Amino acid sequence: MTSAPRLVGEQFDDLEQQQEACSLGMWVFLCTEILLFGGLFLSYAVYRHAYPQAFHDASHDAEYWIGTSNTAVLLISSLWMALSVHCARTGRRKLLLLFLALTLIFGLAFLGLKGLEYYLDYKKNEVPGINLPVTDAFSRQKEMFWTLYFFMTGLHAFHLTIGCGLVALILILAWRTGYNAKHYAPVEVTGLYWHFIDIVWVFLYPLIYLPGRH
Amino acid sequence: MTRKLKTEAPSRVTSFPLTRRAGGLGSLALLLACTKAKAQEQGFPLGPPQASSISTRVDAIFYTELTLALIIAFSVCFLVVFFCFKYRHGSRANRSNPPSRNAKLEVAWIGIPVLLALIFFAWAARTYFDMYNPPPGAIDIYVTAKQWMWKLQHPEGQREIDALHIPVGRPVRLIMTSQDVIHSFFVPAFRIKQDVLPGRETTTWFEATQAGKYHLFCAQYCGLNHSRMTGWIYAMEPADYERWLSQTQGEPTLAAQGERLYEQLGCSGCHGASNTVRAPTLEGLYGKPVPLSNGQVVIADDRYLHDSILLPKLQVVAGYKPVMPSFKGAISDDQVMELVAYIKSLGNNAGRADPRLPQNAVGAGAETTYQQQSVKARIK
Amino acid sequence: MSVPEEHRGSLWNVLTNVGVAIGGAIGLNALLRTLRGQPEATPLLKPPLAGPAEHTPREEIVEAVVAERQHSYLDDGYTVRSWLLSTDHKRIAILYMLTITLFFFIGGIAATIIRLQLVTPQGGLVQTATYNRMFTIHGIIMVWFFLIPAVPAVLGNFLLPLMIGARDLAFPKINLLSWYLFVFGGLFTTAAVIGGGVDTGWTMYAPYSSLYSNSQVLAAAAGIFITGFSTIATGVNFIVTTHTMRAPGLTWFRLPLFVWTIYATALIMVLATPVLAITLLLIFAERVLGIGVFNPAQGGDPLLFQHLFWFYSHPAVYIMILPGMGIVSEIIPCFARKKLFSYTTVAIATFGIAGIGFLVWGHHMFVAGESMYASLLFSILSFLVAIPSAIKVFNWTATLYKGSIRFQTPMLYALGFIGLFTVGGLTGLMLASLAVDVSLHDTYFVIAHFHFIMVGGMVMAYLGGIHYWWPKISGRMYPELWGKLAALTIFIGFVLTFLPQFVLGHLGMPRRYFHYPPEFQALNILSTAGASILGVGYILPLFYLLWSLRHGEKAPANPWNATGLEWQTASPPPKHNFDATPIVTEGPYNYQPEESERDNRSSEESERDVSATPGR
Amino acid sequence: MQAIDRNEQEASRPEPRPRTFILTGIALLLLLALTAGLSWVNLGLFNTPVALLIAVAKALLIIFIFMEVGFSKKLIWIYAAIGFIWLGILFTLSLSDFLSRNYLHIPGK
Ligand code: HEA
Ligand code: HEA
Ligand code: HEC
Ligand code: CUA
Ligand SMILES: [Cu+2]
Repeated sequence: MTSAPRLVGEQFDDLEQQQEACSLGMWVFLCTEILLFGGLFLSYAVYRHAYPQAFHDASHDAEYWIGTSNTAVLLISSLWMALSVHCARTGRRKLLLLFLALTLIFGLAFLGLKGLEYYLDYKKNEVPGINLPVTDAFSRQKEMFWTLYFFMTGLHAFHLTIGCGLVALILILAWRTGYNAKHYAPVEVTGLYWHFIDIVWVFLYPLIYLPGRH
Repeated sequence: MTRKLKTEAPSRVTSFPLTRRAGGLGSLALLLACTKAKAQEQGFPLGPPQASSISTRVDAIFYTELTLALIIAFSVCFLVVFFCFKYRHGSRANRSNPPSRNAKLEVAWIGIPVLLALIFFAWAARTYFDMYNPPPGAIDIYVTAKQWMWKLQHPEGQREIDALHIPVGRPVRLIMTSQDVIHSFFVPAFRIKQDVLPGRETTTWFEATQAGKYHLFCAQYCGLNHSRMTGWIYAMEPADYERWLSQTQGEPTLAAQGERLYEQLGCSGCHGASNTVRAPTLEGLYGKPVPLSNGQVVIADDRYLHDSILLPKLQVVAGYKPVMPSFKGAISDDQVMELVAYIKSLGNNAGRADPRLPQNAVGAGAETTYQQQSVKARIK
Repeated sequence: MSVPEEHRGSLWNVLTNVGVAIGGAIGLNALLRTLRGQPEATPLLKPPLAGPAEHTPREEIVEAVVAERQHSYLDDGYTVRSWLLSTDHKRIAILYMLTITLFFFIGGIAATIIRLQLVTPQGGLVQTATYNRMFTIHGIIMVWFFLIPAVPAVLGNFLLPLMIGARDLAFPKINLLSWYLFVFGGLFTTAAVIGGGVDTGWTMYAPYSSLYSNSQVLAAAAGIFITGFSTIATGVNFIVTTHTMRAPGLTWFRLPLFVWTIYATALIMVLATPVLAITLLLIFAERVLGIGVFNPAQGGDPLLFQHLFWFYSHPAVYIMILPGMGIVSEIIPCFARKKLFSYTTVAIATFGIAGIGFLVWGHHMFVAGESMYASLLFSILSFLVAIPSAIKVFNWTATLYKGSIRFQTPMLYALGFIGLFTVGGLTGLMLASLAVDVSLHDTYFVIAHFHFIMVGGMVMAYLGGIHYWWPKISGRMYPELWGKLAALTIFIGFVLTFLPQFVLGHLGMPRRYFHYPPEFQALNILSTAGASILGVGYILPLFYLLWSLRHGEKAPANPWNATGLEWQTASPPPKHNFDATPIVTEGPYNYQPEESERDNRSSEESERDVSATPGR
Repeated sequence: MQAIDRNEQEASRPEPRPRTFILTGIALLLLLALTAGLSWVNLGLFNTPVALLIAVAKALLIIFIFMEVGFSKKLIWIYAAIGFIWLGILFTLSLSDFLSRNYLHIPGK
């Protein structure tokens, strides 16, 4: 308690209690996030069940290679994030900065690739409401795939953007003050959020890019 | 924690009145019915008329539940008031060993409601099934809902708007769809209600038992004039109904109109006997199982026909190419219904289903249940 | 204008201050600030107790070490700023109270217009379009801007830290943020009303809301969306606080039931609200971008919207009742001076309701085109959700047995709650019965069902709770006679308003109907007559509670002689609630009816000269 | 204000080592390669179930090791699970409708 009294909120007794509250708080918030995405996953399931062939065909046109590399990028960024938390906890400031920077770079790389992918989708006339041709019922069903694709990946990218912002913030704070075994809640909480975004992608990947491969 | 939360020595609490009064249930229900009848006489009805075969069955559940609910509510209120009086502060009632648990009592007041709940669930569920499962031989009325009117058409071709004439004593099936938002077909006197959905067919049925004029309401909020989307159901004695039918200018029947469309739209070009495109014949299709290219087997019901015309790619018949164009947007919902009526009129002629079914999936044909067939089809 | 010394530490300040701010009289504000002297001392609590070994049963709940002089939370700054930027959970609770009261009356005005319109079958008071906007905004405001935040965000916010012996919630800033989100969402909704209104019904069914409605659906949906995040923030805060900040010795099964219900409510908030958020987002996208997830013309299924909506909204109705049950579980033992009957079962039943409550949403879709199997499943689950509610009703009733019951205002509301909730719940079961629901769905029977629970149940519980904790919140007693009068008026008005609607529904009058067949008029007039009584009933507390801020008797720390940590600190509590961390050694509701009688008797004995044998 | 459920486990909570993280990262990439590769093979009905199974495995690795749930106390386990359980409720009961729409030959039921 004496180590860094300034960091403890008035409502808490000590850093430990604060740390615990923060990490529990993030977990509870992640429950919320799961169900936020859940509504979209349910929509996907309903329409995939209704229009199996259309989803298969549309998925065939999705950018498989970008999707796969992006999955790798995000998984690796998660590794950097996990290591960041570890370094924060063990008070290794330099390494912490390094790993946070790597996390950020990989996150941004993901967003860059995602942008490229959107661009390609646009080029290939796959954006519903803008240039996706809808002529008959079957193309309507394919449109549903693309609608859900943009909605789900868009929401995911939005989350990742926030995640990148948080990591940048933590990076600055780590630069200024550093973290230690007693006080590393911000890094941990950001980490949890980051990993969650990763998990969402882990499920998006097989649903969007894989059905149309074979 | 220095003391136990529990107070021992459970004392006897007044026994739960429900069990004791079960016998009173009947008499109360009777009382209720009498009050209702009396009120009706005075022009102040407490319940809607019972004018369909199902309405008495629904009311039986309703009034039994109501009676039970009244008993429970009164017992709870009675106990609350009684305790409040007896144990009001300053009264001389015995307060020794106040109980804070009583296992037996709790089991009772959990167990009995569970039991009651299950009974009413089963009873209501059974009736619900019958409310939607039409008996064979029903008159098929096609209903199209749009903001804010009901369009109804008889199999003989008569069209009505916001009114429906039907005979007493014959089941009537409503096949409904909407052209815009969700509506709901509600006839209180028949106790039937079913939402009418755009892009999908829903059905319900009834059999009127009493001649008369009954309210038709739209029960699902559908915009500005939702409350004006009402009409009347005229239940008529069969003879009157026949007279009405013959007097009313019968447009060509649905099926006849459908036949015309069938030619006009070029359906016969593909589905006709001598054609270049290989398309399944539609004779006797209605009601038969159809194996699909994705391995499922579905029954060719109204909904299937409807979807096959509007969304042919959705369910492609096994062994055929998905070349049939979608007619979505090209034809109105009314026209779809006419086409469906025509295809249905092509009869359940024999000799149709079997040749088309993949050999190993055919098995017992129409006799096999849906599940068995789809399993078989998948094994292939 | 100045604040007299004696009113300094009172809610009166809030109101005068807001008034002052609106007038833009910054100078007066400065004056107020200069007037801030040493606040008066609040009476001392019980002196610190010596040691655990010597506890006597009644006093051992808490060891509270109380400082000589206390600053009440109301004395912690008098400026508008000190309120609007406060992170004190108690002040935020007051902010919530003011805003939801405002919204309640806006919703009430809409209800007034609805009821007046329905006096005649063909209407004439307003246009059809206006009527549709009225019931929509009535539903939206009453649900999202009044009832959902009512108990959790006002009483829960105020009491949760007090009840568990904490200095504040775990995340005070997020707590303040959630109020701002709430107000922000409220502004959007208000903007929707001013900008022409919304006419979709509170359920906003697609494709009407997404394609056909020409009203301010976007603004209203945005308002609800934002408020949803306020709800989520509150929920996260409550959950974390309950887990991490309980006072030493306060184990789960020593928690007051109000805390249990608030915790369960918070869980529902966190798990259900996001689904509403994503659904609204989709509706948004359908209107703005023309995507068609719910639009049949584009291959969508409108029933998907209904599933997503009710996945949120059915659990949400338990957000709107569980905290009320918590309040009743506090009030009844206190005024019956008896331990709550079977505390553990009630606590578990709370979670039973919250959990099973997530499994029944399809009962709103029995005639919507849901499959037969799904209907069967949802129906039986709906029957089962009644069981934990039944447990609670019976346990409250049994708590009265052998109690020593007094009938102050909070108790009247609690008793009213039991009766009206039971009726509302039992009619809910009738709606859960498949065949019966086919005829009753979307009729006034449903309207009556949920008003019995939400107005007869939850609003009663909220008012009961406000009266019960008013001394703690404001430091003043409310006038008892007026309190009782208002409770009675509300009860009578309520029953008169909504009982006829059951009959109307059974007769077949559909809801959301501007016109109706003339044979329904008599019952509608009855209902409107009731509503006017009800309206008067709701205005009464507004006046006498405000009055009491200035003229009410000073409240002692524990006016009801109740158990629970919140009563162990001053009224109103100091900024950080407790001057020393309380230590809990006992379960809740340790009331002794006989003792209560003895206290009473010993004072009467001398006059009455009756033998001291406890009665028969 | 010592919270109660905090004290029980404090004493000897194991902490993951960097090596564990790196191995997990490698495992994740291997799983990715597996699922990406399998998608080119036609497994009939099983392509998606297998892909989802692999996704679940990946998610579990991330949750238990990266997010350190495996090294946390029970409360965190509960909250890590609860979101997914509720997602399961949403799916099961909604799909109970969508998947059984045509079981009876009553259009609309
Ligand atoms: C706080 C709000 C609240 C609460 C708590 C409830 C509680 C319940 N509700 Fe209600 N309901 C609403 C608010 C609420 N409801 C709203 C707003 C709507 C309409 C939405 C709209 O369309 O706009 C609605 C609509 C609604 C419907 C759909 C009607 C329709 O549109 O067709 C159904 C159907 O099953 C239903 C059922 C139930 C049940 C079974 C309970 C149960 O939880 C009740 C349990 C309680 C008891 C049963 C009483 C106590 C028990 C006893 C005294 C013991 C005796 C018990 C037995 C014998 C079993 N409700
Ligand atoms: C928490 C919820 C809540 C509360 C508290 C209420 C309170 C009331 N409700 Fe509401 N109601 C709903 C939730 C609620 N309602 C919902 C969700 C719907 C469904 C909406 C939909 O279909 O989409 C609904 C629908 C609804 C209808 C059906 C409309 C229709 O379907 O056409 C009716 C009709 O009587 C009604 C009446 C009332 C009345 C009389 C009150 C009374 O209790 C209100 C009493 C309060 C007052 C009367 C205010 C007091 C103040 C004054 C009197 C001051 C007036 C001042 C001036 C006029 C200057 N409500
Ligand atoms: C270009 C040729 C073509 C035209 C024109 C056409 N169809 Fe088809 N139809 C097909 C083919 C091929 C199939 C089988 C593949 C399938 O199910 O999509 C089929 C299938 C069907 C089925 C399902 C048959 C079964 O056995 O299950 C129905 C019903 C049907 N068509 C009705 C119509 C109607 C009504 C029209 C006119 C409005 C029409 N078709 C016009 C080619 C056509
Ligand atoms: Cu059509 Cu309401
Ligand atoms: Cu419900």
